Amino acid sequence: MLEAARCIVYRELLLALRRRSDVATALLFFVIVASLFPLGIGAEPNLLRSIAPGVIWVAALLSSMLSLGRLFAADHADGTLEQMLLGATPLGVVALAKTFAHWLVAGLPLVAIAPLIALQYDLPAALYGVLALSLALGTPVLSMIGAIGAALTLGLRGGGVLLALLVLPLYVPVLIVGAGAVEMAAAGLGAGAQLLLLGAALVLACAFAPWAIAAALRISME
Amino acid sequence: MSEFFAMGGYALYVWGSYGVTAALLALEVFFLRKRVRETKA
Amino acid sequence: MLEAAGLECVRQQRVLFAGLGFALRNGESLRVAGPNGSGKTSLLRILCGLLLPSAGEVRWKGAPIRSLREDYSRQIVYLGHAPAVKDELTAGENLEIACRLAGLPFTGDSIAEALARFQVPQFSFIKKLSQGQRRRAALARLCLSESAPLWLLDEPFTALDAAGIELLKGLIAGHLGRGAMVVYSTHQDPGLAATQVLELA
Amino acid sequence: MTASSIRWFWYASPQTFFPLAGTIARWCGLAAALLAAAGLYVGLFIAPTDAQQGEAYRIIFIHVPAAWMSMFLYVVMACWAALGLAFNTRLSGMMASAIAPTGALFTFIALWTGSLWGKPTWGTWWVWDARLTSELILLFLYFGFMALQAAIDDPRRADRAGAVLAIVGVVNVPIIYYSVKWWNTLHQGASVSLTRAPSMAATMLTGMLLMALAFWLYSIAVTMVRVRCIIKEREA
Repeated sequence: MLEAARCIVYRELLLALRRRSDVATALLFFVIVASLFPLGIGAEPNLLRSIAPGVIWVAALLSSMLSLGRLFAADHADGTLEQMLLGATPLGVVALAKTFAHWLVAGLPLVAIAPLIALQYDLPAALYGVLALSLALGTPVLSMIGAIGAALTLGLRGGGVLLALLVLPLYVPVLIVGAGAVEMAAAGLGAGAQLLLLGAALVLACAFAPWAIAAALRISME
Repeated sequence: MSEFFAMGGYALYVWGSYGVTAALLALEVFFLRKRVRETKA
Repeated sequence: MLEAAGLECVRQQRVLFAGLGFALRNGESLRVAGPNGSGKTSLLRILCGLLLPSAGEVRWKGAPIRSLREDYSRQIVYLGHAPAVKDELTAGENLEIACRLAGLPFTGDSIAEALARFQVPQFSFIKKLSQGQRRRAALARLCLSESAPLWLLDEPFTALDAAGIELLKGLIAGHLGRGAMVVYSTHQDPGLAATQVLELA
Repeated sequence: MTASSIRWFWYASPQTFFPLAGTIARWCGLAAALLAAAGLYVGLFIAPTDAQQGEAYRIIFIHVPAAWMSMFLYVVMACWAALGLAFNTRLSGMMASAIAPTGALFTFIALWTGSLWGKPTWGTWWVWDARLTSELILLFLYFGFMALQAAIDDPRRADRAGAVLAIVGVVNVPIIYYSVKWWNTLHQGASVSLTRAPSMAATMLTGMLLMALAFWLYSIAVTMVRVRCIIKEREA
């Protein structure tokens, strides 16, 4: 079971390595979106500091959702997804492994680069830790919920917009609690509760999402 | 009778809500009837 | 022992086939024949569990495959129309990953030997190969799946040259000799005697 | 199959359910009209004027029942969806897609009346109140469900894909509500939210319950008629 999961993650990383440009686009999108807001709202430091958590989280959410389209589409097109459905390991494990690999490529880089964006928004350095931690806990949940949407909209016309319509309402709780964590820390109240909630969301997603992704894949591959 | 329709000065909001709700429900029934006629044909 | 009883398949509100049944024992092969669009692919997808029939059931060794899930898919090899190989990987990497996911035992040189038999260069990227070579890279998996008791092959003979067809016939005959079962679909007769033939209108 | 299970699945086949749906639709439609008339009469004529909000509070007789229905219909839709996935019965999938438009309509009505109620009471058309915001997100969930079903041609796949989305959605509805409720207290403070409904005089409560019952029967009637259309379209 674990061996197959490791093989899938190894395969995804190998493919990502061979298509380095895709990894870079998700990251660049995140940086560009985050840099647009000051241009739109103005560079007044106090204002930027107050909107920073929300903006960084929304930008992270959008860029991780953007790269979801590629999660299953490429394998669906060349027939390898069928072989994964007929593999020796339960489909839930395959789905979780693929989503974890997607998170490594699309989610983790966001966590790494978020403090850089926070610098741009003049966020106090003390908050970098909470920001990175909240993103580290939140982006896997976003990937898992997004993977359900990606599996449901496999091979449909207008998949990108439809995927966003399906998945964004489900992202709302993660966004609220994630951005709230940084705001609470900024207000000096400590973000413990919010980070625990994000942890709970992560556990809930790990327990529930694989079933939903597997069911959605079986339905889409019919 | 007229002060009933005035709704204590909130006529716009009260009748705005009731009117639009009635209109929307009627609209749904209308489109449904149209769909029934289409499936019969 | 693969049994199908009362299989019915409806695609886009059109009944492709209904009440279809057969029983296949060890060492037997079943050829599914019929013109394009007669439901050959749908039948094979039902047999391997990818597609749910609208009626009827497929049983493997007496148990319905819907409840067996991985236990059943571990024992079969399904090759569909798509060659199931990734363009950015080399033929060797593709084969190794496919065997690992399907839980089939393999060694370094068994992969090399399988690719050599199908004349597919082991270390070149799939995207550099021709359509025929891609097809053979996918079929090379059959050399490594001798332990799988059931092969389900959808139009395996298409886009193959004469040598490829002979090689594939040899592999199928060899696998049947080992007491396994093979179900394959073709739209023209490949000149291979099948113990049972299922004609789809 | 024992005798009882045969009868249980007897109505699961769309053909046999078709005439039954017709009779249910007629009776529920009639009852809904009567109850609505009674509810409106109580709400508009008998219920006393509210001390603080004057006549504006009468919008509650539409807003609260519509909000209840929007959540209730989503849960019912998810139940039909789950049944459809578990038993692979075609009718359950049809019922789920028949409910969605009515559910979305009631969600929109709840939002519309909510904002019309907010204007006289708090001076703004849109109030970022916890319940109104989660109604808005519920509307997106409904549109997501309908858009997914519209994007898939094969009816069977559309039903089952919609079912998975509805189940994932129904798990998220309470989570969304409570996260929005927490978010509301974080930013707004409780003062602006609609939670302080006026004190519930007996007639107000009966008015609201009558309207809720009327909306419920109306939804059943409309869903039955729509499911008959779907059966005809798919099984023709």
